[in-house]
Amino acid sequence: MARMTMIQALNSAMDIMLDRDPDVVILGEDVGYFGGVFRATEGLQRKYGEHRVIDAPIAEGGIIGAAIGMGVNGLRPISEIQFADYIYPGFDQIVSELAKLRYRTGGEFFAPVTIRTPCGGGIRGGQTHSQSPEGVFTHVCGLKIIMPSNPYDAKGLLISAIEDDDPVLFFEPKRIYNGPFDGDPDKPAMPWSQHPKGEVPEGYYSLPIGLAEVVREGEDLTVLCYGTMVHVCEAAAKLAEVEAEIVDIRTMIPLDVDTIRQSVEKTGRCVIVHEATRFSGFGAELSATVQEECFYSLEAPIERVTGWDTPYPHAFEWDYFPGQKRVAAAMVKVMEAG
Amino acid sequence: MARMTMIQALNSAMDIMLDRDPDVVILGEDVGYFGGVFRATEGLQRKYGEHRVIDAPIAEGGIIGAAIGMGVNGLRPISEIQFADYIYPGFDQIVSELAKLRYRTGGEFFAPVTIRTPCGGGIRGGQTHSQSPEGVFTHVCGLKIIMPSNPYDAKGLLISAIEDDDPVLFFEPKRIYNGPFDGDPDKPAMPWSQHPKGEVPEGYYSLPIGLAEVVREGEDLTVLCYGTMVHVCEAAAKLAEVEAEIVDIRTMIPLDVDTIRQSVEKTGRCVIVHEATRFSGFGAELSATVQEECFYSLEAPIERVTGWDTPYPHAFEWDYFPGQKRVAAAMVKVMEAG
Amino acid sequence: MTRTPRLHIPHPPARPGDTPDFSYVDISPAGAVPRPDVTTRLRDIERSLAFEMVRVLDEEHAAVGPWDPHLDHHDLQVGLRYMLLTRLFDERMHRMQRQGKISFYMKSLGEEAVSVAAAQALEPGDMLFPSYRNQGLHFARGRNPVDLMCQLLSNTRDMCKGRQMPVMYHWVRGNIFSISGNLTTQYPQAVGWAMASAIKGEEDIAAAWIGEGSSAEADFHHAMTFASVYMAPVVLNIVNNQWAISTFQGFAGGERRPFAARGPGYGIPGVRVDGNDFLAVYAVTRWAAERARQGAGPTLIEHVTYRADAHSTSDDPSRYRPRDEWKAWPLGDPLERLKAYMIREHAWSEAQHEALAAELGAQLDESWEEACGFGTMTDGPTLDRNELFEDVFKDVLPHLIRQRDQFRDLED
Amino acid sequence: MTRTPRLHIPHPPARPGDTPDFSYVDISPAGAVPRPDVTTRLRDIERSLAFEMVRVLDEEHAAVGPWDPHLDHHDLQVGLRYMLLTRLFDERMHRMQRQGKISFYMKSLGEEAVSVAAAQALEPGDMLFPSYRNQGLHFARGRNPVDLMCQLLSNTRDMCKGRQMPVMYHWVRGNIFSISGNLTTQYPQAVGWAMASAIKGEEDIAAAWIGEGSSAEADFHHAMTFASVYMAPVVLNIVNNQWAISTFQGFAGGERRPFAARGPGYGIPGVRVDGNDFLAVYAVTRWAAERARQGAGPTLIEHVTYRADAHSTSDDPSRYRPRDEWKAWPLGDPLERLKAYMIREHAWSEAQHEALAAELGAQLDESWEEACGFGTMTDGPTLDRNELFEDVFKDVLPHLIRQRDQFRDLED
Ligand SMILES: Cc1ncc(C[n+]2csc(CCOP(=O)(O)OP(=O)(O)O)c2C)c(N)n1
Ligand SMILES: Cc1ncc(C[n+]2csc(CCOP(=O)(O)OP(=O)(O)O)c2C)c(N)n1
Ligand SMILES: [Mg+2]
Ligand SMILES: [Mg+2]
Repeated sequence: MARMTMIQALNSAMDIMLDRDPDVVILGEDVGYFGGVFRATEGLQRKYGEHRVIDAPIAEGGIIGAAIGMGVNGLRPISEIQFADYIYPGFDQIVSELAKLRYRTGGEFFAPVTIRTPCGGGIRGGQTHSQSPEGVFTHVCGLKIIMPSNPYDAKGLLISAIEDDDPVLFFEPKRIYNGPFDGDPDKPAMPWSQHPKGEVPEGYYSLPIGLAEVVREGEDLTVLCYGTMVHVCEAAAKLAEVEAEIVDIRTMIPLDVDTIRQSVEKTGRCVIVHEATRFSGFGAELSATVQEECFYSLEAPIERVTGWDTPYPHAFEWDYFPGQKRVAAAMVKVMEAG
Repeated sequence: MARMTMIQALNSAMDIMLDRDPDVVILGEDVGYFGGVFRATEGLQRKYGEHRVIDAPIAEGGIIGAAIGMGVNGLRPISEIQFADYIYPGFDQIVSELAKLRYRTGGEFFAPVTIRTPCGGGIRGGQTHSQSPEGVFTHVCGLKIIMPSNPYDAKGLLISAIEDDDPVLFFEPKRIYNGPFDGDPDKPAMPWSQHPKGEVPEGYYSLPIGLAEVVREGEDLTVLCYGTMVHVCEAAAKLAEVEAEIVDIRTMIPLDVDTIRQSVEKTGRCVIVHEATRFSGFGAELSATVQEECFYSLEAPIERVTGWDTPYPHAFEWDYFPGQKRVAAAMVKVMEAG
Repeated sequence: MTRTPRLHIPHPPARPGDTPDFSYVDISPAGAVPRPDVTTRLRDIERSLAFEMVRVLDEEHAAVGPWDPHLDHHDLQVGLRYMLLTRLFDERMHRMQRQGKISFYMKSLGEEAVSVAAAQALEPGDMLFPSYRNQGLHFARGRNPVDLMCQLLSNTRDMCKGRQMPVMYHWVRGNIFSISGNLTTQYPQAVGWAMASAIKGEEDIAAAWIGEGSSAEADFHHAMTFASVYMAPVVLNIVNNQWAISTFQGFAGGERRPFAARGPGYGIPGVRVDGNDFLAVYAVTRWAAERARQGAGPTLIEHVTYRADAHSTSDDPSRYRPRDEWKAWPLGDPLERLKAYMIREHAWSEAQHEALAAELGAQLDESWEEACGFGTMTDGPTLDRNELFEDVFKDVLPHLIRQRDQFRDLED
Repeated sequence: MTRTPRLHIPHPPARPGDTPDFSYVDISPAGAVPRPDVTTRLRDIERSLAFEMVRVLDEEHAAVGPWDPHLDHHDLQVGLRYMLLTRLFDERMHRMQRQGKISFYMKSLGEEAVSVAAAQALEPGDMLFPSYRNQGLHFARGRNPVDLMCQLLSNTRDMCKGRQMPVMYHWVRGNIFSISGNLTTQYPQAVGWAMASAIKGEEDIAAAWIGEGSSAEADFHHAMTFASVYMAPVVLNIVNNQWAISTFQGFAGGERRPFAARGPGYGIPGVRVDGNDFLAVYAVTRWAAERARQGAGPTLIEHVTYRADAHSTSDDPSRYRPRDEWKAWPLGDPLERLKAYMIREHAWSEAQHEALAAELGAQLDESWEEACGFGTMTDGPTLDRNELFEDVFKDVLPHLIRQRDQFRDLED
């Protein structure tokens, strides 16, 4: 086992897949010679050549559109969108084409494209380098959607995504590329090497898409979260002094309803946390699902803790970010209710 | 009072606003000489000139982008997107620009653009002429979002949208352009002239954005719905023989939480209905909101009745459409629960 | 209001009631445009190819000039057969729509050469990315009309399993890609397909078609940029049939420049061709395909033609253009022109033509009969409704299994 | 693997360690390109304007040829002042970022002429739609550096109210539009603004700037198409500074054609200009603005220049290009070139230059002092956090009022 940051784990996943499968290619802005602005593809072009790790024009719609064509022609493209905030120029190709190709052709054409994109804030990126648009895509039929919270999951799930014959959107919470940020920007950064999930096998392994993970068991209440928020919620539970059962959703589509149901049936209380804005965010679907599945077990209203319903504001980053304090307050509120 | 179809009511709203305000312009594919593929802008170019009602290139991104620039330069553009399914090439301009311009400029720049677009199925349009993508946009901060269910509301709300200094997305359920379709495709079509909401003042009036309407009072359960589904729910309530209180949401942003809360607190039961797909649809936000607001009043799990989580299938239209039978079944289920 | 607007608004030359006027269409004499070697530098050829019009058939129906592909009788007869088949198929399916037997239809009347000649000029392994007005591609690749009819009927043999509107065909075995309702999306996909072919070191190239109106969409630019940057082996076609529903080609930028002229700006040769001249379309496509296969990169082809009928069965063109515009179209009818040439060349006769028409008519009658046997909108076998939940993903995911169960329960 | 890929992949002429090589840049002699009348037909001028390079300053720093704008001493001094101010401002703010006083910065070193000369050539009522590397537009329109510094500090005088990253300025009174993080989105907006001006019959025109890398985005095509169709009074600028973060201009299509050549394909004149030649940029902008104002429509201008420093303070260009590339850049330093010309013309002296540098340096020191008085990242007054909820809509809507209340409760 090696110790890897999330970037290293992602790099390792792509390295292994480029090596195992000659049909895997990478396409994106600055991904080739430079190795990506977050260094996720560092060294890969040198190793696999310019025809496998390809610098692209600055045109997200073209990057996705071309990847679809490549996928139809037997390749297995990984498209990198430099920031999730810049995925929108590729929205039509993702939603109207990539997601629907298999369905509209009666299963006869498909494009096994993986789209990787860094998301989330906390890096002083302002409104166009901080967004978490996963919620929007969860309303689109035909996409699998993943957001890992640690290096081990990132590598195993990215390998699964690349191998999957369905299109996969792979969101990478960039705030935790280098360490498990717990929501306190004033605390010294913790590196992944000190976190158990920073232990990552060097070779090939894959994790099934569609399983949530209970990262902390508890009796008091269930916390549904993913990405960076998993670490924030762990810290918040300590702050709030509650025995929280923390469920890392990991894959939004398909959603692991069984794990969610079992947990909420056990605890009877639920807090949902994400960094994305609240209104119609993925938390709404989680809340609706919990309500439908566990109505008779629920002892208190479900609380959502999320980014506020505003664009991500540069200077107010930590007022905006649903940090420990806000999560802890919601936990306490849910415990006191009912 | 005149009797108008929804198309006539929309046409009347634009006619009046073009007349009252020289800054109002219309921009869209086939909207000018031809009067629009659904005839919503019929006669307006003849009346107000080619510089006010402007045929556009087939480029939704350009239509929105240009409208933003026009709005910044003091005009009040109405952009027509020919089908809501084709709004995605304009997604980046809507989400990254139109919605965020005011915020990112500290309130100093804004573009009062109204985007009209026909949505929804039931017209044998297949997957690219039937979508209801409103849910996706409700997760975007900075847009007001409207979907009327009848000619009277359509006119009053469209006038308000045009007058509003915020960007407004105005979804028009095309299945009810000509009559209040109740979900039964085998029944002879009912024209708007036979419906009370087909009575529409010929002159100027506006309706406030942000108010739901209780279109039918009832004690048994609350139904939250909008657009075409309002009429389907009315019919379904009869079928199910329940005293449903039917709330026409009308505007998704801002959402009239008070009306929703009051109704659910009264009835204790809730069914949510929309034509869009279920997963992460706007119904999820409605469900989460009801759960948060009315937890202690709820006597049964909230039910969602929606399009299935698949693209809109041409031949299976009526298997896909959440028709009377499905809505009625949900009503019965909710009544029997708890 | 005292405003004096000075925004330029494009105007078509004629509106309903006006006399048709096609004086805006620049037409070169047949044989006038030189045919450069496929390796010629773009700089030296761009002006002539993009601004003139490659034409082979002259007014006397003779084939003249350097672009004459010198097709043998067999190839000509195949071309004529599939153009006629396309036209007769369109005619019948349009009638079926009018009779309520199918819900929607789109004809390619007057544009048959664009598809049929191109398909003949390309190799079977080349991947085609059509628009909704390229049914000729299917026929030219030998598709059984029954297959297309079954799609139009959304019946049990519909290759789309009832999920797409009529005309949104595809053909895996025939290497013809799926048609999307969203315009122009196939353009960058074709480029990506071609890039993959080049990455794999394969010989197959891609070709894609859009209407001139669709060239305004973003994906046109994506495709052109990617094709140019990577020198992708792809043939990008713009079918300029003068109209995009109700707006004429000026609303896509055609008032100023031929659409072919977009190519050189990206370093891509643009070729303007008489789209109603079967031989010219064949020759130009062949030239472009050769370039692509030799690694010389992409070509943009503008086919100048005319949409002779309504946009679709939902459209009424008499609202926005003169009823008799097609009659005034200076490039004539592609089918008649090829036929006249063949007769002149003794490759064809009126009698043969009549026989062919009768044969194809009978074939289409039988095909329709056969197609209806797999189900119609009202009778016969129907698709399994449970199919509704398949193919969203490779496997039916848990939430869709639940929804399918719910659906079944409700059906009971 | 036995594949022999044949996909073309663009290569920059030099990588770290290599000797810089700009032989790919076609440079015309100063004065060589004719200056057509603004009403000349595109056909007659497109080749020279888009492929040659408009240059006024020759190797001896003399102004030559038909594009010489014959600026008087005052105008030249103003130009030099604002170019120098831009450069000094960049230098200092870059230093501030390195010292942790601001969080991020983007310099325009080597590209100052592109913005300053253009702003001088346009009228104050013309609306400017900049990219993040056009700070010179603000200075040339007389903006107080304090305003920009306050934005960089996100302090209580930040015109963005702390909501945007550093450099994403705007200026309502100065008619300079807001910068978006999303590339190229301002391009169709500028066209729409210009269309509105034409609709209202007003004289003001719009101008927009993007990088050459950004020209690959869809919005480039939207802007070009709309500008062409409606002959919008707009000047569209592509700043070809050879690099887009780590990828050179070949990845946007520049290997084949000058970016200016994109224009003619749309029926829009494209002019390629020496972007480091203040006089040439001025003259070409003026020419384009005149065309627009006379109703002759849009112009595309490619400014050939070089991004002399890193993409931003987050970038390290030594990873992907030779460290000394700028030194080898054949078009030199725009500031030095203008200065040399002015000295030759007796419009300037070294002494004056030193004095100006000292004056501007002192002004910037004072400005920084003043700006910090409105708050820094660590000290002084801070923005009201409740502002977080304002301006999403014109009014704070009910759900945002609730969230604001929740926020306040938590703060307590
Ligand atoms: C993205 C998108 N926008 C709008 C439409 C509606 N639409 C369908 S066909 C059409 C006209 C296309 O014209 P053109 O490209 O010239 O092709 P033609 O019909 O003439 O063959 C329009 C606007 C669409 N299908 N997709
Ligand atoms: C839509 C979008 N995609 C990607 C980015 C990330 N990005 C920011 S600047 C940049 C390079 C732009 O290069 P160019 O247009 O040449 O401008 P320059 O920086 O050279 O001035 C990229 C890729 C972005 N901001 N927006
Ligand atoms: Mg057309
Ligand atoms: Mg650049």
